[in-house]
Amino acid sequence: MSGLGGGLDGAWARRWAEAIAEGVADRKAELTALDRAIGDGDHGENLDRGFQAVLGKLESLEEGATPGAVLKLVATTLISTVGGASGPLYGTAFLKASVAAGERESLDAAALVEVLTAARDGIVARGKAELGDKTMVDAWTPAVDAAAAAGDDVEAVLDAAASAAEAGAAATEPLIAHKGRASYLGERAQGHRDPGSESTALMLRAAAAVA
Amino acid sequence: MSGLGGGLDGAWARRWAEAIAEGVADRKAELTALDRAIGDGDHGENLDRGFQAVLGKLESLEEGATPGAVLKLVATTLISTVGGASGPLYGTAFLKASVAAGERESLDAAALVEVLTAARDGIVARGKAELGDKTMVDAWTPAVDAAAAAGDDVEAVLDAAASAAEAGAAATEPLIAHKGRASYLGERAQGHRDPGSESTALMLRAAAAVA
Amino acid sequence: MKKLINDPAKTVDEGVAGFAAAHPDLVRVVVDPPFVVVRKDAPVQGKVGIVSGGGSGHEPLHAGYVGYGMLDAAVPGAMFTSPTPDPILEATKQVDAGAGVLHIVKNYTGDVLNFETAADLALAEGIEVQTVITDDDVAVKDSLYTAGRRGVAGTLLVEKIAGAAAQRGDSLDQVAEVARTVNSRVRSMGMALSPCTVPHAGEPSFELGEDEVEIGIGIHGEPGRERIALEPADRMVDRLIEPILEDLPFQQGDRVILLVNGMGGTPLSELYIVFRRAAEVLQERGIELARSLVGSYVTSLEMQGVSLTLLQVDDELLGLYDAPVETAALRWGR
Amino acid sequence: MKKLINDPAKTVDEGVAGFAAAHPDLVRVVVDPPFVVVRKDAPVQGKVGIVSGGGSGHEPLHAGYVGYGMLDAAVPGAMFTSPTPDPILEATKQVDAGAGVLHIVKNYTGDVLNFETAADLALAEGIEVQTVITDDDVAVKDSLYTAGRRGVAGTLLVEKIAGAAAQRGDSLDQVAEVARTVNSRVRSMGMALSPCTVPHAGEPSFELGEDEVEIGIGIHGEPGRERIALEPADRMVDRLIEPILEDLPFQQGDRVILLVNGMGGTPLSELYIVFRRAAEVLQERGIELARSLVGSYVTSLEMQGVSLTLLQVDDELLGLYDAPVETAALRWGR
Ligand SMILES: Nc1ncnc2c1ncn2[C@@H]1O[C@H](COP(=O)(O)OP(=O)(O)O)[C@@H](O)[C@H]1O
Ligand SMILES: Nc1ncnc2c1ncn2[C@@H]1O[C@H](COP(=O)(O)OP(=O)(O)O)[C@@H](O)[C@H]1O
Ligand SMILES: [Mg+2]
Ligand SMILES: [Mg+2]
Ligand SMILES: [Mg+2]
Ligand SMILES: [Mg+2]
Repeated sequence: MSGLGGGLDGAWARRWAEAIAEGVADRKAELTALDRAIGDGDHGENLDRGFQAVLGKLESLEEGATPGAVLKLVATTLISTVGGASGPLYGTAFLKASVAAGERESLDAAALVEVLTAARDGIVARGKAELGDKTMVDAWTPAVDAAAAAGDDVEAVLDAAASAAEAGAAATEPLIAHKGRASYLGERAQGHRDPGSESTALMLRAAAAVA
Repeated sequence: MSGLGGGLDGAWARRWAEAIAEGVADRKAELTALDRAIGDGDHGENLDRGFQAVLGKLESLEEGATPGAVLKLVATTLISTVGGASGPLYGTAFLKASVAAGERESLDAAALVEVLTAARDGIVARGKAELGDKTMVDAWTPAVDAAAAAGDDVEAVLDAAASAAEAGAAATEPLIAHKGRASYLGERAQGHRDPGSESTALMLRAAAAVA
Repeated sequence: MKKLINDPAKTVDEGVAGFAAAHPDLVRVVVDPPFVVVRKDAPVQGKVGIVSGGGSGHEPLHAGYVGYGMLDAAVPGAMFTSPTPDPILEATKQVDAGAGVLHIVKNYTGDVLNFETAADLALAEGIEVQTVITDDDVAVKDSLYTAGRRGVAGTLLVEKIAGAAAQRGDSLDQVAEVARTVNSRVRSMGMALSPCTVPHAGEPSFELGEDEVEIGIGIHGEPGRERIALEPADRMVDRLIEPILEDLPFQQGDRVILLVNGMGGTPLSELYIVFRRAAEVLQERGIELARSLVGSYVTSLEMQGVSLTLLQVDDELLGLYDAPVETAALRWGR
Repeated sequence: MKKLINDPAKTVDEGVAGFAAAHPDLVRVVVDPPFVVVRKDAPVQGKVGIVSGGGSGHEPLHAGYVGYGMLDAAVPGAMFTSPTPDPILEATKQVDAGAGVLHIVKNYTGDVLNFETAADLALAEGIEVQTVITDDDVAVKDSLYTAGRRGVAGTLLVEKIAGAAAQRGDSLDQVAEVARTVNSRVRSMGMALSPCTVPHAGEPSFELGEDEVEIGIGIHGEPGRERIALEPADRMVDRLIEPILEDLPFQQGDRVILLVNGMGGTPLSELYIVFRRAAEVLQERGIELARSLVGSYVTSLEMQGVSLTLLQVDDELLGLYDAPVETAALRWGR
């Protein structure tokens, strides 16, 4: 639970980042294995490098930082430590999310949906992937849609987003990829889950878990 | 049998070269495997290249060529086709043997011993290996000694030489090498038979078989 | 995984440190932000700066091409991972002498995005930047709706020729134009006999049977488009060169530079066997072999395999190709 | 065995043909007797000719070093097998311009004997020949009663420096003297992570467990002196460099050329990791790194591994090392 009135405050955002770091560290090998199958075998390593750096930065962030400030710190850290495709994409996602969160001390359900939508839009703007291209967008877009339909409770919103992202990630398996490295494989990408969609599901499940 | 009086004529020398060629072709892989263990894995290939060339050259040699002429042709062909250590060594052996055979139409036991001794001496002069250095000399020297002690029958001489060479080759197994590539291995050469001693045994057995 | 490394997490750091120690006459190395390999005498007054970069694991690309007549800086990322914008920006600043900076970027989503951010940041600091994306790999079908073709070994020729244009004093627009021209006339395709193993992953990027090869691989240990049975080298060459020749298309009377590139673990002797057949095919087609380059220039760690690259040249491009170059991995005329 | 070849029996022929096709500006090739790779403009009037050769499988050695400032001819034998006297004699005749010919021969029984015969035959034809035997491998204990040390990667430095001496117009005696001096001051040692497979043999030259390496290997796929567990690269470097440093011995204040040589299948990135530690050890010992060379220069087919070579230099040798060279595999100053 995240304070009075059910809003998500800066402490939640911090817990979210920490939970992602923990989840990525735990599942690093699994994410990398997914990427080895249809990419270049570094996705877990890339995100782990980024989120370990985030953990370090969080220590020097002031106590009462807003959700927007936490998200911004995550964004800039990912941009300057992850590299690859996922670095700028997740970096942009958190950056746009932080802008959407603005100066707010806490996020209610409507603000949360705005934040998630901004993140997804940022990814699409930079990566130009559409739904069905077998990328992280296939997790983000259903998540945003489910979040928007989940009502006024932030926990319900996050839970809906996480579940939809998980389903979206699973649904990438039969697809042929049109963006990212998996697109070079043509039909050989079929039968494999997109690693970025899986890490997106991990991130959104972490958000719900610490709410 | 090789003509009247038990002497070995040019036809025998020709059969000998052909029999070596056949034996080497049959046992190429085995000779190469011995060389792979303690050398560079080409001994069978080297000799096969040389003796296949010898077969070609023999065709253009005149019918009644002397043993010396046949041996000289084998020598020059080996020198210009085998390469490696065994090329010049066997080449010199056959060259010195042909000089020892001289113009003789056929070789009696005494001449045969002279020929074999000249071959061995040629190898030692060029390669500077002593008995026990784990080289082809370890087959040649016992062979020459046994030949000298075998009496007046050329077949007996050749059989004694072949048997002694075979025993000599087997006796290289426990040795540390002091010449050739196996010398780089120190104690690790122990337990392996020297490939050149084995090919020498093959050659001398072939000589006996066609006598 | 059997490698001459100390710690999988430190392979890039130590490799860059070794490179710096081996070539102090050619380069200096910035370690914060990690890493930028800069031409020793950069910025060169009046000259357009050229920066390239991308994931590590393709050595000697790109650091091996920093020096007179080629790159002014290289930005090696983590293993097979595009560098972040920070070192790209730093490289851009270090090589800018007021004439602007060209970014040569292989077409991978990560490289494109990170260089894009760096270019934006450089522009904000008042540095003029142009970007040329290389995408010479004919194994990948190009389309507006996909990530497009990959940049592979042809990138080397783009860097060499653009580098010569910059060295002779061309303007940023001109250097970018030359680079784009080269990219538009260069085509490549590769195959692998064996996968490679990213040190931190510890497992090969794909599995191949004793008689199998991958056709149409990229340079990141990705599987290719197709897995087939191993065939004689000449047949393999035909499988690689046909799609290249058809794509531009190269025509009778064309003059070309032929690059036979080893993927890292291929012995030079095999590259020459491949070269023999490739040159033969060109002759059969009436295409003139103007220059040859045979070696492991754009690699995927210890992968065994080869790629073929053909660049159609005219006198102008050939002159720039022949111009002096002095780098760790490519050197002539100086 | 997975190789980019057509027919195991034709690998040398086709490799030489490919080399000839790739470098018509540098060499011409004699195919009868097979094979001699001759510097295009040989014999060079007034210049001592330099011929080297040996078994194939060590590419770019020796053909890759034929050209201005280095070898006048290379004689590649069958795979890992010394050439016969015929092509060595032919090479000697082709490069003799009246100033005599130097044979640079790696110390293997086969090479020594075949070059010896060729030198005798050349002498009989009135060509003055001197022979320098290289034997830089410290892994092998030297003795009058053995075959002695092997010639390995240090041979490259003998060829480069003797080649420069010949190019500047030194007499045969002088060139031979320089070559002997270099050989007396150069030491090498190598190790393998994997064996290599001679094409016609079809099987690896030795077997290694997943965690094993061979220390003290030669360049013909022979097993080494010792098999040990794989250790971090720095520790491996220490195992190779200590015996080298002790052997001459190299001393504080010495200036050296350090060659980190890949065995054929080793990625360049690993060679730089090795270089890093080797340079560090030199610094710890107060030995000055005068020049560096990092790459696969003297190989054993596709073997993965590395050798270290140190040459103690003075101004004279350094000047000759720096002198222009224009060959397929080593090029600077032209
Ligand atoms: N154009 C794109 N739009 C959205 N997501 C993308 C795009 N390209 C790649 N991705 C995502 O990035 C993931 C790969 O990230 P990562 O492995 O870290 O980077 P790289 O591909 O550079 O090695 C893919 O699984 C995919 O979800
Ligand atoms: N100095 C020597 N004296 C006598 N025989 C030698 C000498 N050196 C090598 N040999 C013989 O040569 C054989 C190896 O021949 P081969 O494999 O054809 O040549 P290489 O060693 O050049 O590859 C060894 O097994 C050994 O019997
Ligand atoms: Mg990846
Ligand atoms: Mg041998
Ligand atoms: Mg990557
Ligand atoms: Mg041999």
